[in-house]
Order: sequence, then structure tokens, then C-alpha cells
Amino acid sequence: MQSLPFQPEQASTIAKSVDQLYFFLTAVTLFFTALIFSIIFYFMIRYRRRSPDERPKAIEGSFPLEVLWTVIPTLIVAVIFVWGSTLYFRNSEPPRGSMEIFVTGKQWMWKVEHPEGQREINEMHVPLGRPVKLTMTSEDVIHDFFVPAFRVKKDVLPGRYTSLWFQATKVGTFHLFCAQYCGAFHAGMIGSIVVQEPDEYERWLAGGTTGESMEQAGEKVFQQTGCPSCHMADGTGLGPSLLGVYGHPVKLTSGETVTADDAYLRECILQPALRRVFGYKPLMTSFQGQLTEEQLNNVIAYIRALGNTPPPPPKQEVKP
Amino acid sequence: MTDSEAHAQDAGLVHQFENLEQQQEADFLGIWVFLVTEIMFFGGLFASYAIYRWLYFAAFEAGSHILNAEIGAANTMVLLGSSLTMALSVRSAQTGNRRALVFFLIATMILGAIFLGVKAYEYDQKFVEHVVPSLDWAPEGEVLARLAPGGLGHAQLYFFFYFAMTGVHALHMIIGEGLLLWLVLRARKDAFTTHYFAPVEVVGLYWHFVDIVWIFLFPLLYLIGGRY
Amino acid sequence: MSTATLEPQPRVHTQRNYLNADYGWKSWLFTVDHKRIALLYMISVTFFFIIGGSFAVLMRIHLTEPQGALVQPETYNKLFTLHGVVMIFFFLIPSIPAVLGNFLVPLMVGARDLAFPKLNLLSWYIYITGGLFTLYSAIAGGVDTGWTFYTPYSSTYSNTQVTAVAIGVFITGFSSILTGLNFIVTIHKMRAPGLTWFRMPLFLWAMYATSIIMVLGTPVLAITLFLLALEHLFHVGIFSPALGGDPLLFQHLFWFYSHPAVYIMILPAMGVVSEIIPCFARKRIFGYKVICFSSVAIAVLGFLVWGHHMFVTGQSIYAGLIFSLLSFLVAIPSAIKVFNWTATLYKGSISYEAPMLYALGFIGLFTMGGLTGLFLASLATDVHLNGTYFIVAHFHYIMVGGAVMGYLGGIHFWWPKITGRMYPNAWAALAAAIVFVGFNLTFFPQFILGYLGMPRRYAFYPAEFQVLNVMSSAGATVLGVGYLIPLIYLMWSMRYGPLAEPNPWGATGLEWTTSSPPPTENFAEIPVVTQEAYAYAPEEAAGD
Amino acid sequence: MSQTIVPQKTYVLVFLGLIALTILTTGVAFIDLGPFNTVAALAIAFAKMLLVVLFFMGVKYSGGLVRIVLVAGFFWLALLIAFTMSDYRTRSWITPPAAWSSSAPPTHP
Repeated sequence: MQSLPFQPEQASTIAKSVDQLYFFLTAVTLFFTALIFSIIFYFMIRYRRRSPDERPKAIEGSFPLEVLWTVIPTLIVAVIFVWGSTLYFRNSEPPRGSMEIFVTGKQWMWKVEHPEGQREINEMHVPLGRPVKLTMTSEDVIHDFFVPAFRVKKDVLPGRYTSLWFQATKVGTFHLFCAQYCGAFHAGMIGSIVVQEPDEYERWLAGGTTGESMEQAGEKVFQQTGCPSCHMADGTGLGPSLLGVYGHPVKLTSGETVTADDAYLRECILQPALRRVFGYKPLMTSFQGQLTEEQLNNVIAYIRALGNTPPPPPKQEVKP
Repeated sequence: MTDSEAHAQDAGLVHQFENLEQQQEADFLGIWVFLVTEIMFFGGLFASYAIYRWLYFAAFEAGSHILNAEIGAANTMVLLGSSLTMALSVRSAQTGNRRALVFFLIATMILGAIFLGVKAYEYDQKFVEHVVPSLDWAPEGEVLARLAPGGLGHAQLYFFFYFAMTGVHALHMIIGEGLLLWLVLRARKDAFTTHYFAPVEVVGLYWHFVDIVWIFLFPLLYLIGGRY
Repeated sequence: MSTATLEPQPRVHTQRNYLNADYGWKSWLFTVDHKRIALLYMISVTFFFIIGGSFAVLMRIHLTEPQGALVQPETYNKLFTLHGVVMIFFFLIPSIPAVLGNFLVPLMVGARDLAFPKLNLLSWYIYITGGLFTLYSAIAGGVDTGWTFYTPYSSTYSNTQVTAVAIGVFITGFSSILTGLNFIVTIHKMRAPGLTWFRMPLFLWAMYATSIIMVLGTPVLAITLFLLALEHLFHVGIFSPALGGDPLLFQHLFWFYSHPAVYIMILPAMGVVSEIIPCFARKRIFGYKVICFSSVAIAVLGFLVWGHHMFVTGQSIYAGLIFSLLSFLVAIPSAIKVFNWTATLYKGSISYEAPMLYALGFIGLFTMGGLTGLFLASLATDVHLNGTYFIVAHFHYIMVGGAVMGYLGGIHFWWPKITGRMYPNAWAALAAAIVFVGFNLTFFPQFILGYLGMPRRYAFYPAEFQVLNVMSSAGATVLGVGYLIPLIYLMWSMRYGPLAEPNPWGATGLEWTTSSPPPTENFAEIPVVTQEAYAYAPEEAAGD
Repeated sequence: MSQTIVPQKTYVLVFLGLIALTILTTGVAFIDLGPFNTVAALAIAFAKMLLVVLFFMGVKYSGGLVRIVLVAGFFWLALLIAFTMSDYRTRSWITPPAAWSSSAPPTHP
């Protein structure tokens, strides 16, 4: 569908399908508006008052007509609901193997971090044709990562991770806006998404590296904060070993199991008492306020890297 | 104006009602609709409380163990007593027994005052234990040991709820005391008859409502989880 | 009714009525007469409309240039916040219920006054106190959190007058609670003999449904703003992420009231239109009972849909699914109403005085507004459109296209009854046309801006959006002129307008059976109702 | 407006019932029933509320309209709690059921 004058660029895999629904809705709106306007104009002319003492006959109403204009809107609305929800659910989960980028919103700037170590402000380089998953958090108020050309948007909340994904289908530079009011320079918290050919992206990635990757930075923070004193590699420490943990199910004291994803790891670091690992005493204190968002992201990246080394033999049960 | 002469002889009847019965029915419906707004007003607090209690149960349980359940139970009984005396004062207004009306109204005020006194003592206790959010939040020693596992931040949330909910409830109690005082003054001036006692009934319903809020507040704040 | 000649006739109503029953400021500031309280509300609501409107004009001038033409970004943030707060809490919510509702509910019900007249006056004083707090906050530096007060910006990061505005809106909430309470008790307990529920005018049904929302929703806003003010003052609260609090909980509690609040704003306008269309088509409303039930259905369903404001905030996608489905269902009663109004015109005898023009304009614009709501109820498109100018256009179509047109229609319809004076119909028709054109020119471009992705609440924007913004600003000036004209000729008509008969439009309804303006006690004798509502047809009119 | 005059004995009996229930709820709290502690506490509180509403507030003797108003109040509070809780309870179900997962291959044009 060639781009109409009043249509934002379609630069992501979902853009076209969102626009199809948008045009169906526009068609429904224009149809019913035109229908109502024309009926009213016709009645206004046809039944204008001819003489002052004209007395039209009373019409109570008509049940079949009422049923008609209740059922038809309900059907139309049902179609839109199913269409919109299916589209939304299909795209709510990033496909497996998506590239991971960390985004931190801070009052009036976007800080972007690539796993390989690239750090950018208000700019994000992404390769063409590969799904990209953004894991986002905010250091202060609620922001919102909005790329009109990709038809994606997600609020960025302080205190937790939110994520969105897209897959660029067009090379170029696209607007990035903050779409949740966040203070004085909310309007200035904009940037651009630079979509490059895969090889060009690799060159950019290699060239502009600023030293250590997130994983290495994460390891440094892990050591400095003294995590290994409890989380020993062989699992004999007071805390569970972190080898082979990321992405795998973890048994909790409450009996449930939860997959150790970014959100769970972040929660363990900031609010350890919430969902404690089975078999360990509640000794870990909270690191709330001691690690910046950036250090937190790096530590989690480091734990993720530990995820693919095999875990030590399980520890014998210790009664909490 | 034929209507207005008919109005004159019914004391307390206002002009926009046809008869006293319609007016009392309107007053009765009016207070009940007002109590529904109060249900929704406290409802916002109870809804937030329910969510955070589900999210951070350990911290809420630890926080609730800091409170003294025995004082809470005793205080609840005091408030139930004030509800009894309030109901009896409405009944004595119905039966036109002015002396009993004044007696029971004053009894209700005294019991209410006792409740507020105990509440003030409990608040003071919180300052002693340094668990007052933002004003004096520095739990230490045995209290800290008990709160720490659940997360200090969440414990502060619990105590914020404790002060917000019991504070708004106490505010409603104070307004209730003021209304009761106004009733006592009017009762002594013989303003109520067996036909016209709507104000007593309206304040009674308001007082019972504030008691019901406490009936839910006490177990939800004081008795979380097993206190073994 | 031929257009009245314009030369002033200095005649004055001689017989006793609520206006000439008493004079002096005490007779106004201590009145318990619902009609005088309605006029107090009309003056104060118009005052706030002018303030809110001037903020809007400043914003539109500022947005004519991409980098902002008039003010600093911080000031722009304060402008849109106060425009939102003043327009919503001090004009849209009170306008029809407190002005037209207060004046007409006792008259339509056939009573001498509302159930609790003193409470009604207290409600006005509470409204004024809340207004003073908000004006104080505007003068003492303004507030820049947006009318939605989202935490943690409002509770922790904004150092503007958040507490003052929170207290102001907290207090004003009780004014609409008391109005709602008054209407519910009056409609239940004080109906005239013979006036059964299904003989009541639809305006009363709309007031009843609106009062249900006011009574059940406003207290939750009160407690939310109370908690916000606490958190702003003590830097500790249940919404602060530092303690593990969830900023989304504030949004849940805020929208639990604020979405039903948009039905508080639109239901009364629907009630007004349901009165005007049958009168000027001189025909019974089509599907009376269906419209009654759809009013109540909107009031009830309105409480189940607030999650559609939070589709992109990280709310659970399953809760989003439920809220999306329910948001679609709440659109059905509104659609039914539009079809019923249109069907009322069928085989009618339509005349085109000003109230009818406003009512027809309402139907057209409300249809546009309602249908664009479907874009925002469906999950996939809301992701793209949330937080953009599409949202701004949608709710202005409902609020300005719907509620304000409904309010102006109501004012023009009952003006003879309220003031006992007629107004120049030619000027009124011209004003209605200007408002209609100016409105569309202002807000239609914003739909396109929203689709292109221009976020809302931006003090400066990328240059490619300038053309549409300039169009919108041009429309805003036309709309501003359109609103000034009624102010002038209505004020003129208060003194020089030709005297109005008790029933200038030949409408049905108990308020038209008493004199214009009505006596203080409304009716000499409490009327007895024997006919159905809107009995315009010959055989019914003959009163067999 | 409840015309019927309730005998004093009934009021005192209701009061004693309330006291007993208060003692019961405090006592039950000292037994560790796990999740049922909350259920028991709420059930007892609801029973106490019913006693106060029916007898002290006279809803037992007054008309249907008052009962509808009261039930509507609690129903709306339940709406607020239920819908808000539905968000918090289902927030952790991030991965949609298999049927919904993105069937389209990631690189479709």
C-alpha cells in the first residue's frame, strides 16, 4: 500500500497490519458519520415545518429497528475487538532469539546500551531485518518509548522493567518520542532510531566500542559489591550459585517455581525477601539505592552470561 | 396558600415537602446515599491496602505483629459499646424519652472519646518504636529484626496504610463527636418529638457506619496471618 | 416563533417571580431557592469557562511555531495542566448538572425545590472554595503535572503547586457529590402525583444516571488526591517506587473515577438533546424506554472500562483484554441513542431555532467523537495512538463537540424559562454555525497529527507537524469568536430581550406549565401528570 | 425511616453478639491457619457488619430501596477491588498461551 500523504512511514513488520486495522476503523467511522449526516440532512429538508400548527403523528418506536441497530453495532464492534486483540497478542511477545538492547529513561534523555558495550544517548542503531527486544526502565518518573514509524509504544516505569520489540523493515532514521508527560523538557526527550544494513551495523558496532561489554562491566560490579562471598560458584555459600540459573526455573520457598528472567533477578537484588529461593535462609539485604540502573543492567547481563555454564551439583536441603 | 397553613402545625416540616413522612423518607434515603459515598471513599483505601497486602504479605504480617492486638480488641469493644448506646439513643428519641436520649447521646460521646484516647496512645506508641513513616522512621533493635526480613520499604508502606486508614477513621470519629454534641444541645432544647427525630437517626446511621469501618479495619490491620 | 424584532422593548415582567421576589446581595448569596443557586452556578461556571478557554487560546498561539511561539516550555506545561483542570473539574462536570439540572430537576419533577436546599447552597460554596484553591495555585506559580497528576512526577519530582490544586479538586469533588445526592433523593421521593418513572422527561433520566456516577465515582477521586497530597507533602506514600509502591495503582484509582467522569460530562448533554429534538421536531421521542435504559447502562458500564487508559503502561495484557472488550460494549448504548435521535426526526415537523441547531450539531460531532473512541478501545491501534494528538482530538470531539454544544443548546432552549426573556434567533443561529465550523477546523487536523505520531503535551515539536498545527490554531480563533457571540446577545437579552411566554417553543414538560420566569415556589398547585412524556401528537395533546 | 420500635433487649443481645465475635476473631488470629486466617477474619467482620446494619441501622425493618442502595455500594467497591486486582494478578503471566504466540515467522515481509 503506497504511503498516503497523511500516513506515517511503515518501517516495521507490524506497521502494515496495524495500518490495515486503522483503515478499517477509519472506513467504519466515515461510513457511519456520512450515514447519520445524510439521514439527518434528508429528514431536515423532507420534514421541515410547513405550517405553524402542523401536528405530526406520534411514533412510539419500533422494536425490530431497535434490535437492528443494537445487533449490527455489536457485530462490528466484535469484529474490531477480535481483530485488534489478536494483532496485539500476536505481537506482545518478542520472537525467540531477538537481539537485546537495554534502554534507561532519565528526565529528558534516553540512555541506550547494547550488550556488546555500545552506549548511546537519544540514539539507537539497529540492524535491518532482525527482531530487537528492548528492556527498559526509568531512573525517575514514567516515560514512554514511542517510535511512530514502527507503531510501537511502551511506558517506561521506575522500579521495574517493561519491554517492547520491533523488527525494522526499512533502512533510515526514524523519530523516537517520549509519549508520557515527564516534566519540563518532555518535548525535548526525543531521539532517533537509525536502522542500518546488517553489515554496516556490524561495522558501527565494532568501530564505536567504548571498552568493556556489559558483561565485563557487570562482572566488575558483581565483584566489587561482594556478591561472590555468598553466591559461591560451587553453591556452598549462604546464597544459591548463579551458574546455569538465568532462563531456568527456580523453586521458591513458597513451593511455586518461577523462571529466572531479568525481572526476577532485578527483584531478587532490590527486594530479596519477596520470592526467596527454596533451601536458603533469608539473609540477603536489599541493594535498593546502592546500584544505579546501569550497574543493575550490567550485573544482570553478567548473570545471564553465567546462565550458559552448567550448574554445580544441587546442595542438600537446609531447613530455613 | 392552603399548603402553607397545613405546614405550620408540623414542627420541623420544610416547605418543599408535602408531609412529614415524605421528608423523613427523603432524609433517610439521603443519609444512605451519603453513606455509599463514604463506602467508596474508604473503598479506595481498602482496595489499595488489599493490593499491597497481596504483593508484600510478609512485610504486612511483620508490621501487624508490631501492633498490640489486645488493645485493638479492647478498643473495638469500646466502639461497639458506643454503637449500642447510639442505637438506644435513637430508640429513646423514637419513644419521646428526652432524658434517656440525652443520657445515651452523652454516653456515646464518652465511649467515642475513650476510643480516640486509646488511639492517641497507640499512635504515641508508634513514635516510641520509631515506626512512623517519614516523620520518625528509624526502627531498631527487636522491631527492626522483625521488620527487616519483609523489606523495610514495604514495612513503611504497611505503616503508611496503618496511619492513613486509622487516621481517616479517627477524623470521621471527631466529626461524629461534633454532630453528637450538636444533637445533645438540640435535644436539651426539646427540638425532637416522636414524629420528628430524623437528625438523631441520621447521626446514628453515620455513627454506625464509622463503627462498621473499624469492624473491618481491626482484623485487617491488627490480625494479619497467624500471630503464633 | 417568528424572529423577534431587535429594537429593545423596555417592558419588564410585572407578576411576582423568583427574580423579582427579593433584591440585594443577601438574597443571592444566602438563597436556598434552587433557581437562584442555578444562576450562581451559571455565572461561576461561565467565569471558569472563560479562564480555561483563554489558556487554550494561549496554547494554540504557542503551537503555531514548531519551537513554540509564545512561552517557555515550563509555562506551556502549566498552561495545558490548568486548561485541563479548570475545564474539566470547574466547567464540564458542573455545567449541565449544576446549572440546568439545579434549575430544572424540581420543575420537571413537579416539586417546589430540591430535597435538601441548604445542602444545594453548601454545594455551591464548596465549589467556589475549591475554585479559589485552584486559582490560588495558578497565581502562586501554577502546576505542571497535567490534569491527570500521574505519580511519581506529581508526588516527588514536580515542585509546583501540586498540593494546592489537589486540595482544590478534592474539595470541588464534594460539590458534585452533594448535587448528585440531591438529585437522586429528589427524583426518588418528590415526583408529582402521576409522574411515574416512565413518564419522566429523558433529561431527568440523564440527571439520575449522572448522579449515580457522581455519587459512586467522585469519592474514589477524593481519596486518591488525598493520598497524592500526603505523598507530595511527606515524600512517602503508597505510590512511591522507592518503597516498592506502584505508580500504576495511582492510575487505576484515578481512572476509576475519571473515566466515569467523562460520562458525567456527556450524559447530561444527551439528556438536553433528548429534550430539544422532540420539541423542535414536534414529535414524541423515538424509543423512549430504550433511551432511558441506555442512559443507565452507560452509567453502570462506564465504571468497568477505565483500563483502556492504561493499555501501554505495562498493565497486564489480560486485564487489557477485559477492559478492551468492555470498552467496546459501552459504545453500544451511545450508538443506540444516536440512532434513536435521528429516527425521531422521521416524519416530524422540524423548525430550526438555535437550540435545534446546537442539538443537530451535537449529534453529528458526538457521532464522530464516539466512533473515534473505537480506535482507542482496540488494543492494537491504541498502542500507536495512545499519548498522541489523536487522543486530544477524540476527547475534544466528545467534550467540546458534545458536552459544550449540549450545554449551549440547553441554555438556549431554557433561556426563556430561566430569564423570562427571548434572545435574537438570527444571532444565535450564526453563533451556532461559527462554533460548528470553528470546532471542526480546530480538532479534525489533530486526528491526522495523532496518526502521524505527534505526542500530546509537547511544548515544541518537529517541523513537519507545523501545517496541521497552524490549521488547528486558526480553527481555535474561529471557535473562540463563536463562543463570545452568545455571551454578548444573551447578556443583552437579559435586559432588552422581548418578554417570553410560559411556553415559547410549545414544548411538553412540567417546567413549561408554570410561568417564565417561574415563581419562587415553582407551582401554585403541585401539578398532576396524566400523559406520557413528549405528548406532542394531536390525540394525546387533546388530553383524552 | 424505621417506624418499628425495637425492644432494648434485642439491642443488648446484638451488642453481646458483637462482643463475642470480636473475641472470636482475636482468638482465631492466634491460631495459625495459613491463608484461612484472612478468610476467617473477613467472614467474622462481615458477620459483625451484618449485625450492625440489620439491627442497629434498622435495615431489617426499612424498605427495599435502602437495601438496594447499600448492596450497590458494596458491589461498586467489589468492582474497584476486582478489576484492579485482575491487573496485578495477571501481570506476571507475560507469556501468552501457546495458541496466541506469534505463529508468523519472525522475518515475514
